[in-house]
Amino acid sequence: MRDTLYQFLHDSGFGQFSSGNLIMLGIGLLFIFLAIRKNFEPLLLVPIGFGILIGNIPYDSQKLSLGVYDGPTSEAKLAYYSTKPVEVRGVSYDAFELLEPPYLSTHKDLVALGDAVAVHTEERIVYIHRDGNGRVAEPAPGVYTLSHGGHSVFVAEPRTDHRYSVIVTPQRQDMWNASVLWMIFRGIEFGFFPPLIFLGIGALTDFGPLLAQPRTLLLGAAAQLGIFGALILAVLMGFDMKEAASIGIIGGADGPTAIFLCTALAPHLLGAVALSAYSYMAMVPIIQPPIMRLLTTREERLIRMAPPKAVPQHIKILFPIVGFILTAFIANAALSLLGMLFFGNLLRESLVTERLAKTAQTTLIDIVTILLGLSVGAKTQAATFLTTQTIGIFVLGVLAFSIATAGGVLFAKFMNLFTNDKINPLIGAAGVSAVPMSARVAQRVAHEEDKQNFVLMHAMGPNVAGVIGSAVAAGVLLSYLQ
Amino acid sequence: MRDTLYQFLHDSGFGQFSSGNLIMLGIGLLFIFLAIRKNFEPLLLVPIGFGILIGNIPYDSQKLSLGVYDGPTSEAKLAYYSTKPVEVRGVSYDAFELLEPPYLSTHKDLVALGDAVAVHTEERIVYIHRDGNGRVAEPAPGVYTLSHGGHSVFVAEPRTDHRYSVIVTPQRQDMWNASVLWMIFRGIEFGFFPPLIFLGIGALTDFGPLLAQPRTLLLGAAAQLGIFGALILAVLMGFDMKEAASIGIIGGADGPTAIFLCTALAPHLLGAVALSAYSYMAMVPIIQPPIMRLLTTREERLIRMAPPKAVPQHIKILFPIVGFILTAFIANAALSLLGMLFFGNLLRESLVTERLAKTAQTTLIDIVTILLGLSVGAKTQAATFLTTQTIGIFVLGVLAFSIATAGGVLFAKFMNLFTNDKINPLIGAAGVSAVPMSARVAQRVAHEEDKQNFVLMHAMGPNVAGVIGSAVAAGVLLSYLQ
Amino acid sequence: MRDTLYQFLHDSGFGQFSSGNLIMLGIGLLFIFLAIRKNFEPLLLVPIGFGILIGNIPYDSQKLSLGVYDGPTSEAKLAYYSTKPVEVRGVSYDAFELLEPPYLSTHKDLVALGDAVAVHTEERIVYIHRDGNGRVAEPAPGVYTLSHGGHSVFVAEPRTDHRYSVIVTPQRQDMWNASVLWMIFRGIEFGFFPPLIFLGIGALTDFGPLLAQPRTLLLGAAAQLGIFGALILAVLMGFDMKEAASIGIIGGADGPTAIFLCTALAPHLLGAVALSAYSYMAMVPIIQPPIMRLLTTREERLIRMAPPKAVPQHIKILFPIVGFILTAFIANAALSLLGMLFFGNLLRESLVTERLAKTAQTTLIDIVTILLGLSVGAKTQAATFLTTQTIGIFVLGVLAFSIATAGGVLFAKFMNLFTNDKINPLIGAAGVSAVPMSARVAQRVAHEEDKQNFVLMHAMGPNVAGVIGSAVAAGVLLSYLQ
Amino acid sequence: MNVFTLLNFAPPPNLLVAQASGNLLQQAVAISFVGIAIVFFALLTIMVMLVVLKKLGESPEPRREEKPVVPPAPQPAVQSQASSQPAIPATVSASDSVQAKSTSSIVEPAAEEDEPEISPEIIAILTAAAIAALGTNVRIRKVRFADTTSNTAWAETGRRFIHTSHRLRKKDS
Amino acid sequence: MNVFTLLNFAPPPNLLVAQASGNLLQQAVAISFVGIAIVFFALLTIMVMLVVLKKLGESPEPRREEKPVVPPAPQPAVQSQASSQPAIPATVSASDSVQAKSTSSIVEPAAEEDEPEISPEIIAILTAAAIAALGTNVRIRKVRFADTTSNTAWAETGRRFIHTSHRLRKKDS
Amino acid sequence: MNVFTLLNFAPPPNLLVAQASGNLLQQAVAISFVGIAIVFFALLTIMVMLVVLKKLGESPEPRREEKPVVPPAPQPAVQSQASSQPAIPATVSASDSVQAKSTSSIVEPAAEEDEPEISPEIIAILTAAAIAALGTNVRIRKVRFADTTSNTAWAETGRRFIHTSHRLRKKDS
Ligand code: NA
Ligand code: NA
Ligand code: NA
Repeated sequence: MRDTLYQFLHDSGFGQFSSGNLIMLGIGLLFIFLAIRKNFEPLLLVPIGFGILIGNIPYDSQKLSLGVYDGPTSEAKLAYYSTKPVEVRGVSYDAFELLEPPYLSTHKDLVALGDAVAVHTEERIVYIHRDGNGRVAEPAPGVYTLSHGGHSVFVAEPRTDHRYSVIVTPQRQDMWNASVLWMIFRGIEFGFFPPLIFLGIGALTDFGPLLAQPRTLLLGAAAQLGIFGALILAVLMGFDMKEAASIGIIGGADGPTAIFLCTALAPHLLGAVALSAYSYMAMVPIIQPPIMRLLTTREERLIRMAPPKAVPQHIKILFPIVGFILTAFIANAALSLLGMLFFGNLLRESLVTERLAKTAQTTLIDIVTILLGLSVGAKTQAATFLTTQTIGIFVLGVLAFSIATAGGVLFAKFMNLFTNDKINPLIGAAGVSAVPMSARVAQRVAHEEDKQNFVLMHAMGPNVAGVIGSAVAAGVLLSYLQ
Repeated sequence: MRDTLYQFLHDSGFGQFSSGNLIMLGIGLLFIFLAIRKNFEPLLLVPIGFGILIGNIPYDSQKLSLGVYDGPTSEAKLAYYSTKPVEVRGVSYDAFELLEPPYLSTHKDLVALGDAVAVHTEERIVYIHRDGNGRVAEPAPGVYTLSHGGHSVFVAEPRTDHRYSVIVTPQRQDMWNASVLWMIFRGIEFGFFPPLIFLGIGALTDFGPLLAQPRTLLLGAAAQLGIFGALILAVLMGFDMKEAASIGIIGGADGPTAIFLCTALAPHLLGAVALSAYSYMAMVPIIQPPIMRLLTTREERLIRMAPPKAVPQHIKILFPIVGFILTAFIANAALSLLGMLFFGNLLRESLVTERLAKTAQTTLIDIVTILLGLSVGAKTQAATFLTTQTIGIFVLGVLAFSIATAGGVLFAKFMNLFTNDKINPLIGAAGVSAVPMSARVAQRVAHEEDKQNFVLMHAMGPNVAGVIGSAVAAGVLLSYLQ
Repeated sequence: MRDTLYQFLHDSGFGQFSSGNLIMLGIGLLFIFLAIRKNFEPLLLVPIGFGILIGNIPYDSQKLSLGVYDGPTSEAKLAYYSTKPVEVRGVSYDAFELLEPPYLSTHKDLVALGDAVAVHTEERIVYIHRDGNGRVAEPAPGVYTLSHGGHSVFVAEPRTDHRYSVIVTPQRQDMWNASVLWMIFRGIEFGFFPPLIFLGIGALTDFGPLLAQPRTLLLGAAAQLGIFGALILAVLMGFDMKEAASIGIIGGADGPTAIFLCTALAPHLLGAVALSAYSYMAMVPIIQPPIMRLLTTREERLIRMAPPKAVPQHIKILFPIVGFILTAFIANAALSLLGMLFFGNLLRESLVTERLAKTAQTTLIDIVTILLGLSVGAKTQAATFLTTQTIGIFVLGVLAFSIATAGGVLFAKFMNLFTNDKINPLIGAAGVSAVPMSARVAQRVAHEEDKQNFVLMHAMGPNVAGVIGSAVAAGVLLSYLQ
Repeated sequence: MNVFTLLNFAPPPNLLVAQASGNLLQQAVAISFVGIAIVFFALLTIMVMLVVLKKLGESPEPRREEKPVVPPAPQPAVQSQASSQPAIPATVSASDSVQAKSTSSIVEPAAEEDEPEISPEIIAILTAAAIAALGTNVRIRKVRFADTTSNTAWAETGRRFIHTSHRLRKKDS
Repeated sequence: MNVFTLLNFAPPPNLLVAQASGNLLQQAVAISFVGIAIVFFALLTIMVMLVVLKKLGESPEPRREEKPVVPPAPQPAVQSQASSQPAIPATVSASDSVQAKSTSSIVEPAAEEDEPEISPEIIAILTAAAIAALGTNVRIRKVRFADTTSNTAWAETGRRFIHTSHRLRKKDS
Repeated sequence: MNVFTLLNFAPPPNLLVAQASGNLLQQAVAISFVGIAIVFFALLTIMVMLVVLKKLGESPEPRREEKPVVPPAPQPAVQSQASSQPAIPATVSASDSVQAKSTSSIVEPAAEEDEPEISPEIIAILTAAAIAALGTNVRIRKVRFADTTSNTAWAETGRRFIHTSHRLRKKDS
């Protein structure tokens, strides 16, 4: 019985504790603290923070597979291997070449495999199997247990063309232990949650201020400069193209869009990208004002804008339909995000589907937010998060927000060159979605100069335009880089 | 960079635009217009209409697989092929015979395959593979890319009995791009959504008026004549048996039942069947009154019915239990529809599970309605919708409603031959579910003749009975034809 | 046509009726009656009872596969067989040895297979295939139809080491017919529902009374003696280890925990375990008082406890975080239950995620309760339920509750030996979660002796501690026995 | 060898029946007759069972059941009865804006009340609150006490429908 | 043989383009320029369409649409208007406790009213009920009638924001 | 050859332990002792941590936390406090019809109030509205102001339970 107890303690979190776990637990606690005390986007950061705790409880992954770290994305992963001679430590072996590895797409995963030597060549990951004595086994049919994640790889008879049909399947253990988290993860992996959140956002968003002043759409476009500016900077810092795009999208200041794109292009960065996006969205009142003041003169900040005419309901109904068709034509790959956004808005504005709109605004978005936040958090682990990359991402994130702010403000000034009906350039900063925070920031900065200048509703125009703009940008990046 | 932009425009909706897309977008807009302006079942037709928009945005399906048109139904489709000599354009080849093809069940899908020549023989679809030079390749093991839908077919070593084990698997691309829509589609494909909607309908339905006058159950049965009448007409018009049953079910005037049966028997007709069912349900006030007036005398329309005794609560509790057991015994295949309907009603009537009933009535049914409508719409594409079949379906749909109305009215008159307690035959027309629209029509027609005749509550009896009746009919058709 | 009708009746429930069905329908009705009339946990027992009706409608499983009895757990079940000589009725054959059979894990399932002779040896199940003439077929590659459940087993070429790679796949029929129920079942099979219910419970639970009197945590621990006591008794009665643990967990008096553990360890007992757990939870006011009175003196029952100090909000916020980390470290395998419980509680207590907490408390838990109850009920069939095992489970269940009650009461008396601030031992009985029923029982028994003694809020401490305690116990059992 | 026969992949029996029974129309007629017969049989069975149940209405078990579950009509105190008596909502005159025409017909809750400490006005408000919680637009014009268990309720419901069906008629015109 | 070529597993065309276009930075710049151009193009297109739609505002079809769908500003009777006019909630002064800052910005409902039989007090209560149903903490200080369709509503909304932004400012300090 | 050993399909280590430790009963007793020990260990750890946390209650960080998050007891204005203080609902006397006995025990919301412009009556109504939104049947008998932070609240809660437990007792009899 003493053995049993000893074994239990050894297997438990205490026996498996490592410094990485400790730091990650601390990071989870930090974000929970920021969310609760500093009101940093609590609806997302409380779930994400708690998800980090869940994802970083240490355990003996040889014995217990919780499916939290690297559980399978699907019950029957079907991939296809081909073999080619590979030189490992000076010796040439026949090896499996994993093409489009369904889940083990980062070398880190492969290097972590207990029984396999991972060798990667450029885009492709090649590894060979090592037997119990450390010798590299010949590629032979059989079942290979990729221990850490609990996958078993079934390799069929070798064929004359040096190809093997391979079925990567999670062990039974995974299926049972993985539990709620594994199922939830699939929701992000398939890009399932962000569009559903966009449905709710569409049902919650009043595009009225935008429709009343269509020209503010351009401010929402200009603020997307932050995305592409940060993308270029990320490439300069050494990130690859897909990673750079995933980092740039932080500048869209739109949580679901960032998660959607990052999941598709660089899932290993998901934790850092999501955390930095939501953190900076909460810090918009700190990041934006200095830039706004720097780039505008006092005269510009004093510009008062006339309230536009009210928008008739038929325009509000037509907008989601027309807007969807146009953006979907132009940026196909943003279809699932924009489709759901405009669909939610149509449910809201049609006035005949009020009960559907209400459910989308409340229960549906709440449920998805809980699951999304939790799983994004649980995907954030020491191995991928505690890297210098993460520091780079946070630095690039604040730059992305800054460039986006500058882009919006400067473009508003540019537009003023051509119009008599001057735009207060402060509302350009609201093009950085972060709805409705950045519109409030515009209001506040304008109000500091002139207590009677109320630009909040004007700022809501670029603010909601920025949501559309960053979804279009995500679509463009997705179609080029996927 | 000009190339990049050119390529983008070429790949985008503009480059891929075809007239079919345009017409389908117009049809989507039409139904949205009917829903919002004419109040045609807006809770369903707004989502379906918008789904049509989503499903018909043109894109280059060779480069981008959105999973909207023909995405896989499952991650690992396992089928089994056998080979037999097949004659194509006069030449005999060995070909794969796809048995129970999991998804490529319509020839249209197969014909669209870039590399395969589709040949179909009766019930079975046979196709052979064609190599890059247009020659028909010998059936050999390997991976065949069925380009359009993004499937890859893995065929194992040929065996001595001319059979091949085949694994049809979606390409990775599908899994990622498919996004929310692909996941949602599975909800219909597995018949998941209609029963959940029936759960909500059960929780929303008060069977009181039916329980107060049990004989009106027979009116609900008689109105199902519309289903079978339309089925026979459809066969006469050249539809095959499964298609005819899917068209006949429009006469059930019950959206979820129609979607459930059509998905199981003839998924390629889903769009047309669902649209015609919901359209005619909204047009019940136009379709029914002439038939009702034609088949009844003024004396019959003037019949006043005595209000029946109130139903004690224990009968309301026993009804869903007894009703479920009886109907499930008789029509096994309707079990999932009727089980959920009666279960929802028990939640409602038991009075001890009020919070569950309330959730089923509100949030649950709303969420499922959004997803069901959207995905039914997105499944409706030019290739399957813009056919003469669709015109036939709409014609048969209105006939189905008419026959159903006549069936209900005439059976009420028939029942009056045997009873002193005369039934106003107008309420027979309410057997055409379309809850509560057709009951209101009965009330209105009766009211035209006699301002003091209130048959609304009497008409609710056959009205809710019709829901049960058409679910039983769907079960019978399913068990015979599946 | 007469044939058609005859065939229909033969295939229908009437033609397939057996006494087992009748008894199970009666049991379903009994639990619905208890729920509605006696208010026995109606939120769970109405769905479970109706699920029993759904699961026990007879049908011809050769023709119609409703997926209710033994549908597949996954679309592509991948298992691995090896062959070894097996002696059946004195003759030695080569047979498949099903290793870790994914679904056919009980002999009953295997014995029910039409074409196979099931032989089981210790832990492993071995069966051989029998051809149409009753002869045992040699293990050969091919597709074997395991008729009853509609599985087809694809066996690859035999290998030199007497192993076969086997793909067990549901037939297409299953996928379509299975409908809503099959999808829902997966929710339990993957342990998906219980953690989501725990999320809701966490959001509904006020741990305040526990935080105000931390020592009552130990009473919540002591009451878990019921789990382990019943486990030992179950082993003595001849249950195997996994079954015994699944029965013991009834003593946790916590529905979702019991369903979670039982699904993982002994799914064939799920119906009996869930029904006995919920029944006894409703009968706590009958089971507990005699034991409480027997084990306490009148003086002890008269003990009045001072109301403790109110708990500041920051403690309420810190508790779910600290509690999660500690319990997850100690009992990894309970992570998904405890993670969700504490996460839900953090959503509630953080005060910044109120809308998420509200959704978790209401809609989310309601939807999951409906689906969980229905599917637990439908899994409860004659073959596994109408056994002497079930009687044993019900007997052991009441013993488990009794031991748990005694454990809590006696431990409170034990604690009183060491403290001046005496605990009223009656509140020890509330350690048997069954929230809030057993706390009310404590209040009621105390109130009988002294009309001015209000121990309800004190009893809520051990009451909610018992929820944590039984989840930890489930984690321990899971990690040892899975 | 049985493996072979199993692999024979015979079409499912139902289809065989279909093909055996000659031409499609004949089969369609057959299925239709059997189908409508089964529908009638199923609903007739329920009808018979309902009549029997009602006759047995005085049997001991259901009677016991009736009392505690259903409270007497004039219920004291405020209850959100949304889901318990929605079909005969005699107390609330739902106006044109009630959108209860679709498949998911929305429920109008009623509240009966006779305890003095809560005035009818407040009941109206609470009713509206419940409606708000249900997510429908309901305009309350007047609140009347009604005995929903009486038989005149049926005519009353029809009468009220006349007031609310303007839109229905407009749509046709 | 085509099986072989199909099995060749060429990288997807997009990546090929990327690798062909030389170094990564050059490609990043190219994608960025094209990207921002497309974003501008998409939003400009919508803008043009909106301007056109507004110009066509007097076309027969939308005009018919406008009337029945949008009731005139002073709406009679109680309606839970939660989702119909949330963005210009001039009637309800939401206090500090409004938590509408996150992605899922929560909606503050408004209720206009002029029918005599329901007093403003009751409207306030009903508004609050709707808020309760929506799950937000909203403190009602005073209820004023406001013409939400007038243009001064925009300034009013901004003005109100000042009262409610104490917390926002506090957070920065 | 390692492929072979990997294919050996050894039973999982836990089961090996089980089989090694002799007969089943012995093993059951072992698991039970270890199990109950771990349960006690886990809950004892939490208890210790809680005691420590309470001792540290005066540490700077949590103190800062305490103020802004928890408003002082007499809260001004109407708030749907449904989920913030449900456990000590001293102000609302829930009647027999409260169905809060199941696993998903339903919460009774409370509302404290002292601003003059909203009367207690309205608070009651709003509380009821919140209840309606939560989907429970709650009958409000009287509304009293209560200091929910005081210690007498515990006895009060117990006392109130007596009034509401008629049904509980009836069920046993
Ligand atoms: Na943006
Ligand atoms: Na019908
Ligand atoms: Na417990």
